[in-house]
Amino acid sequence: MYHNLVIQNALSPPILFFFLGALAYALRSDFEIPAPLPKLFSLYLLLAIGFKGGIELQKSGFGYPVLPTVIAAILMSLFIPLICFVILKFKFDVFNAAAISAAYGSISAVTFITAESFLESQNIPFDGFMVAALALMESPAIIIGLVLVKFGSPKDRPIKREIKWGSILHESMLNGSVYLLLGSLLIGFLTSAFDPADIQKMEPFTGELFYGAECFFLLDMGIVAAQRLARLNKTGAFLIMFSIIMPIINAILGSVVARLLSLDPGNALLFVVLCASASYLAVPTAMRMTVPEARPSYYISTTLGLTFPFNIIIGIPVYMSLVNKMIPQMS
Amino acid sequence: MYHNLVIQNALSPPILFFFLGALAYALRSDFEIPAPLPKLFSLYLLLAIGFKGGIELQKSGFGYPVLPTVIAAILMSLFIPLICFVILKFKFDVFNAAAISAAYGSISAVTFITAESFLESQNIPFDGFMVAALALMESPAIIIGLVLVKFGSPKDRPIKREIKWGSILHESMLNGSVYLLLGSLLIGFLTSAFDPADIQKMEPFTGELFYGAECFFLLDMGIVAAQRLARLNKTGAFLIMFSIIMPIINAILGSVVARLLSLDPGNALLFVVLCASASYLAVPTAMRMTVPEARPSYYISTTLGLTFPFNIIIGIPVYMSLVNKMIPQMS
Amino acid sequence: MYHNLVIQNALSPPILFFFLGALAYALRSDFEIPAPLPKLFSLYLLLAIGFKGGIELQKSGFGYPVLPTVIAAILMSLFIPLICFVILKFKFDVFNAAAISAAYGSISAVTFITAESFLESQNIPFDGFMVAALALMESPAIIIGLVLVKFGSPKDRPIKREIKWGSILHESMLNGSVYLLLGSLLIGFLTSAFDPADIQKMEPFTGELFYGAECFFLLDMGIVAAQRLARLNKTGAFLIMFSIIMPIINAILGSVVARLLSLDPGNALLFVVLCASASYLAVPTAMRMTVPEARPSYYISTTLGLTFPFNIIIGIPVYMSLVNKMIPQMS
Amino acid sequence: MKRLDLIFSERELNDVLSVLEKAEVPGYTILKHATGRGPERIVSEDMEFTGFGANAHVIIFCEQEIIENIRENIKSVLNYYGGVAFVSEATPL
Amino acid sequence: MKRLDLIFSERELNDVLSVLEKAEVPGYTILKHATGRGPERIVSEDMEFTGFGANAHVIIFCEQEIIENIRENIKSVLNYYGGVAFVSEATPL
Amino acid sequence: MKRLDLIFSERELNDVLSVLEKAEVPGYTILKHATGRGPERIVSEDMEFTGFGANAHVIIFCEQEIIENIRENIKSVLNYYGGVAFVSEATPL
Ligand SMILES: Nc1ncnc2c1ncn2[C@@H]1O[C@H](COP(=O)(O)O)[C@@H](O)[C@H]1O
Ligand SMILES: Nc1ncnc2c1ncn2[C@@H]1O[C@H](COP(=O)(O)O)[C@@H](O)[C@H]1O
Ligand SMILES: Nc1ncnc2c1ncn2[C@@H]1O[C@H](COP(=O)(O)O)[C@@H](O)[C@H]1O
Ligand code: NA
Ligand code: NA
Ligand code: NA
Repeated sequence: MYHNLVIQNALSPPILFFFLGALAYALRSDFEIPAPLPKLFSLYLLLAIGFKGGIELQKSGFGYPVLPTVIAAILMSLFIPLICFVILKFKFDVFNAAAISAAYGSISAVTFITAESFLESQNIPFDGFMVAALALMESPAIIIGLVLVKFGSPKDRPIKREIKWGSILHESMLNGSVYLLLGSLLIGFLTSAFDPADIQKMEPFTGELFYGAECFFLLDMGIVAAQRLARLNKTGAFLIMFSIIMPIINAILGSVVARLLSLDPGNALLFVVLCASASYLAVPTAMRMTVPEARPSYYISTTLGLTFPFNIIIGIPVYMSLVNKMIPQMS
Repeated sequence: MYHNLVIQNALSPPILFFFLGALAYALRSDFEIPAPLPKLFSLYLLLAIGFKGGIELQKSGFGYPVLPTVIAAILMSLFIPLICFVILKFKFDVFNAAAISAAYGSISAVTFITAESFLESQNIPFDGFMVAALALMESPAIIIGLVLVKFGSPKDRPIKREIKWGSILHESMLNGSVYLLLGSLLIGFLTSAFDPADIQKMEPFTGELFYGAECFFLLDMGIVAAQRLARLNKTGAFLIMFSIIMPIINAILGSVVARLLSLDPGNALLFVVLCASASYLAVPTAMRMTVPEARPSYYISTTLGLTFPFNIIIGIPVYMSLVNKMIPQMS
Repeated sequence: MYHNLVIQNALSPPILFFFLGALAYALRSDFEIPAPLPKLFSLYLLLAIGFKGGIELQKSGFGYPVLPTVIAAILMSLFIPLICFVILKFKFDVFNAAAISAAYGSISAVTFITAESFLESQNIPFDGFMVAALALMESPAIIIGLVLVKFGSPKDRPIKREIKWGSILHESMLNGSVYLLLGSLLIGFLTSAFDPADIQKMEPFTGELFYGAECFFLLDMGIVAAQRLARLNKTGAFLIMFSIIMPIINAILGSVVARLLSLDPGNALLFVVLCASASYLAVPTAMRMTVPEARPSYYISTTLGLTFPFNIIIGIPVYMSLVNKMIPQMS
Repeated sequence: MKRLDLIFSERELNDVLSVLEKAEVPGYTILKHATGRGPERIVSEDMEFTGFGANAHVIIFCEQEIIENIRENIKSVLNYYGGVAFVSEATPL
Repeated sequence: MKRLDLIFSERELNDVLSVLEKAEVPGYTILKHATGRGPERIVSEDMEFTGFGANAHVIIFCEQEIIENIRENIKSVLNYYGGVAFVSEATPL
Repeated sequence: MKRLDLIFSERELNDVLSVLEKAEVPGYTILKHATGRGPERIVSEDMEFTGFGANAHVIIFCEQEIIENIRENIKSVLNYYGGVAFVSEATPL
């Protein structure tokens, strides 16, 4: 079963394009997607999932299971960094440990999208409101990361590096990708509420094109991940193991919570994937600003070079099996 | 009624995305759409409206109301700068007054597109040939602007800045955005006449994708307009008032002409919007070349920072009410 | 008949947009499509034709006429450079002759795409597996070009410019555009074999959007080709004649082979177009690396400035007439 | 006159520009999308889509005097976040 | 040898290049998409999609002699439309 | 300190960077998408989508000593494929 799902996932277009990109790097092909084209696809994907999520959220309302799930997701994005921090402190200083922890508390939108595509391929239903959970897990993780820095190192820091809460809140809520995701979610919500006739005019852009754009973006992510993976050896064995094992631990935690929330298998998988995935967009940017002592190569190379490919290639199908075991289906 | 339309318009996706962009700037989010991605959408929108307009123009032919409307539009783009010039000369020198006047005589393609989307939302029919009017209003406005400079300041200018009519015609007809719009219009026309079977193969690109691309572009326009608005205070109260009141005056003039032409409400709104909107593409580029004495911040910041947002947010629905009053509908 | 097809072709949107671009340059309009937007469309087109070709290839299998056609195509890409080389050696040194020859042995993906659009317009069926021939004609042409250099100039070259076969194979197989085309072909093939349900999710991106994206790209190609054409006069009359006459010779050769293979008219046209077209992507890049003695302006300006426009505007319809004469249709 | 070359992360661009504006430099030019390597960090192109930001290369032609005025503030930004600053001679054409 | 740095609006690029070609400079390099501020104008990124044009930064390595030849023509273009030009020393590697 | 400006085709970027890394330069900055003209070739923007590659402008601030170390290797790359290299003076701010 395991096996089967992993192979099915590996043979789907998004993952195949990811491999194609990674292989281009491995074989030293001169194939590349020049900047800012990856940014175009990245912006597009955030806008589209936000918009579609907002429409679904408006339809589903805020009752059960929406609100409990979203709250649980936020709590997970606060709790996971604490576990990570405890583990990472064995090897790293406060700054690096906090920055990496924050990344793992947060989420990866592309991993989420890939999980949705996986569910669609498997004909397993899921709900659009999960995007709200996605959108709301970045900011808390950033904040908890900075709290860890603040209380972990009260005396080490020079005064001018005092944490300014204003700028932290700013950075955590108004980071470009968080902002676009939340904003598009809100626009989807408002459109669905007040101007539903226009939704179908957006559909060819935000809906039909989505899968192809996802594949194109994963092609680029393949190149980037392979580049990062190649630099990972400098970060040491501890961090390499961390970036594989931690997602699995977080996935198990997530599946327990999903079970407690009595989520359907589809939503449960998405919840698990949110827990297991790590941020390479909002969190690194915020950490770079507020914890310049931490080495970006640690928190970017692990999340992008190892955790991300692990999750989309092996993680998603394995987590699906986990969910299937944890959550007995009716059928 | 007023009120109602304004709110309906404000809650449509294009305007919501515009707000999202503007708010990003206001809140100092680091959200941005890097160059040349806005150019991609700008090129796409011009190509698509041109192509679709050409098809419609071929279908409608050049009889009534097409030709009278297009001629009236061209006359308006010559007449409006004259009024503007008279007003602006109270405060500005010939160069600045002429440059700003030319901008207001010309049009804003994105305002036009937004008006079309508004009409679609309101289920009010309109004709594709209006795009021809749009395409033909840029060049005359540029020329009249330069005529004003020539006759307004015969002695002030050093000899080497003598206006060369060849380069003015060149600049006014072959400016990148005018060229693409007119060229696509012609291609649409020819395709519709000689190769109609291929039109539907273009449809997913020029048609279905259009609304989403418009939203994406307005997101960027929101950022740009907000940046420009922020710099507007340096241009003084006179210009700020001008950039709100002048569109309204032009809209009223436009609605009178639309009534004289007995246009349907949909076409009448588009005609009014063409009169009320001001150029930030072709005209500024031409003015920069031929009237370097004028300050770009005057003619760009007003059109982009104030007139444009005013028109798409408040103008369009208000002009619709105006049209509804001026042009009694049958039904 | 000739006449008629040429005009029909010239009035189709792709060719009209090509003219629009070329005219922009000729009229010195400031219209331009800034980098890297052309790259976006170039990558997209390669990905899409590869993916669709892979699906068709999986459906058709490798029996007749697939395998013989592909093998014949590869042989043509080895044979054509030899003829070219013999002709070019009258006027050029080994380096330039070999580099230009390699370009003419290889193919132009956009010419191929335009031929497919032409066939669709004419309602003439063709097979997707021809993309495999396309994808497999670049590498052999590169290799034969380098073989010609090696055996044509054993003593002229300084030792450090010794040809390294490893890097030649690398360059010929892993060149960015060859890699993307082959990779997408393989992904299309695998998807069709193992995950057919996901094909239709790709369709809006790789299928529906294709024609519009092709037009947009040809708009840019028009500008580029006109720029190159303008520089062509420096390369001399011999090369100018070569870049028109050689495609015709290659087309005739191709049509003979197509007849021997008993290809249907549609496939025969595509085969002929592959023979007649010349590379401006993979081959120039490879030649620049491995034969720096050759002047890029020779092999790029001819293929891009003359052979390419000749083929898409006049060549395709003329070759169609040729094919119709060579291959008597049943009907 | 002097030429000042500043190279640092795009994310600090606003900070640096406000230092320049305060010192009333006559003008400046910004080249974005620069990549590179410093003593500790590699800045690659993919940092653009992740929002992390590539480098900006800012060129200022100005008098020695102005250089003195901005020295401390520029140095404090660059020391905190990384980046380099070099001065050389330049003569107006 | 000398290094000449020219910064001006992209829209004047063709004019400037033809001045350079006429003076037979040995070569030049163009960096487009530069933004910046001069004594009077701000050039921002949005000027690219409006067709207004950002700045170009042109670098020429050449002999003093050639600098003399192009001085007047370059200055006349830059004075009319704006832009800056600076010369400094450079030695071939 | 010295400033070294290298301008050459993007396709040789990896070769050049490995020369720099071997000589242990303290850092470098890369500006891609440069176009231009040399004694023989024109490099235009369309070379980017054809995969041919535009130019890269690489700036290195370093000590004279390092310049000596990389001179031969850089020259051999530039002589083979084309490109220019110039050294000038620079002082840290
Ligand atoms: N020696 C150098 N020469 C040229 N550029 C440098 C040098 N050192 C650093 N840089 C640039 O400055 C950026 C930031 O440097 P840093 O934060 O000090 O690692 C790097 O990414 C390079 O682009
Ligand atoms: N002092 C300066 N240092 C560096 N760049 C400058 C300076 N002054 C002007 N520039 C550049 O030249 C462009 C045109 O200047 P101007 O037209 O004089 O305002 C500006 O947008 C800047 O990019
Ligand atoms: N004299 C020069 N000044 C500035 N840039 C140059 C010069 N010569 C060559 N270049 C640049 O170096 C690139 C490669 O030069 P080359 O291969 O020698 O033709 C050109 O495309 C220009 O961008
Ligand atoms: Na997580
Ligand atoms: Na107007
Ligand atoms: Na060929």
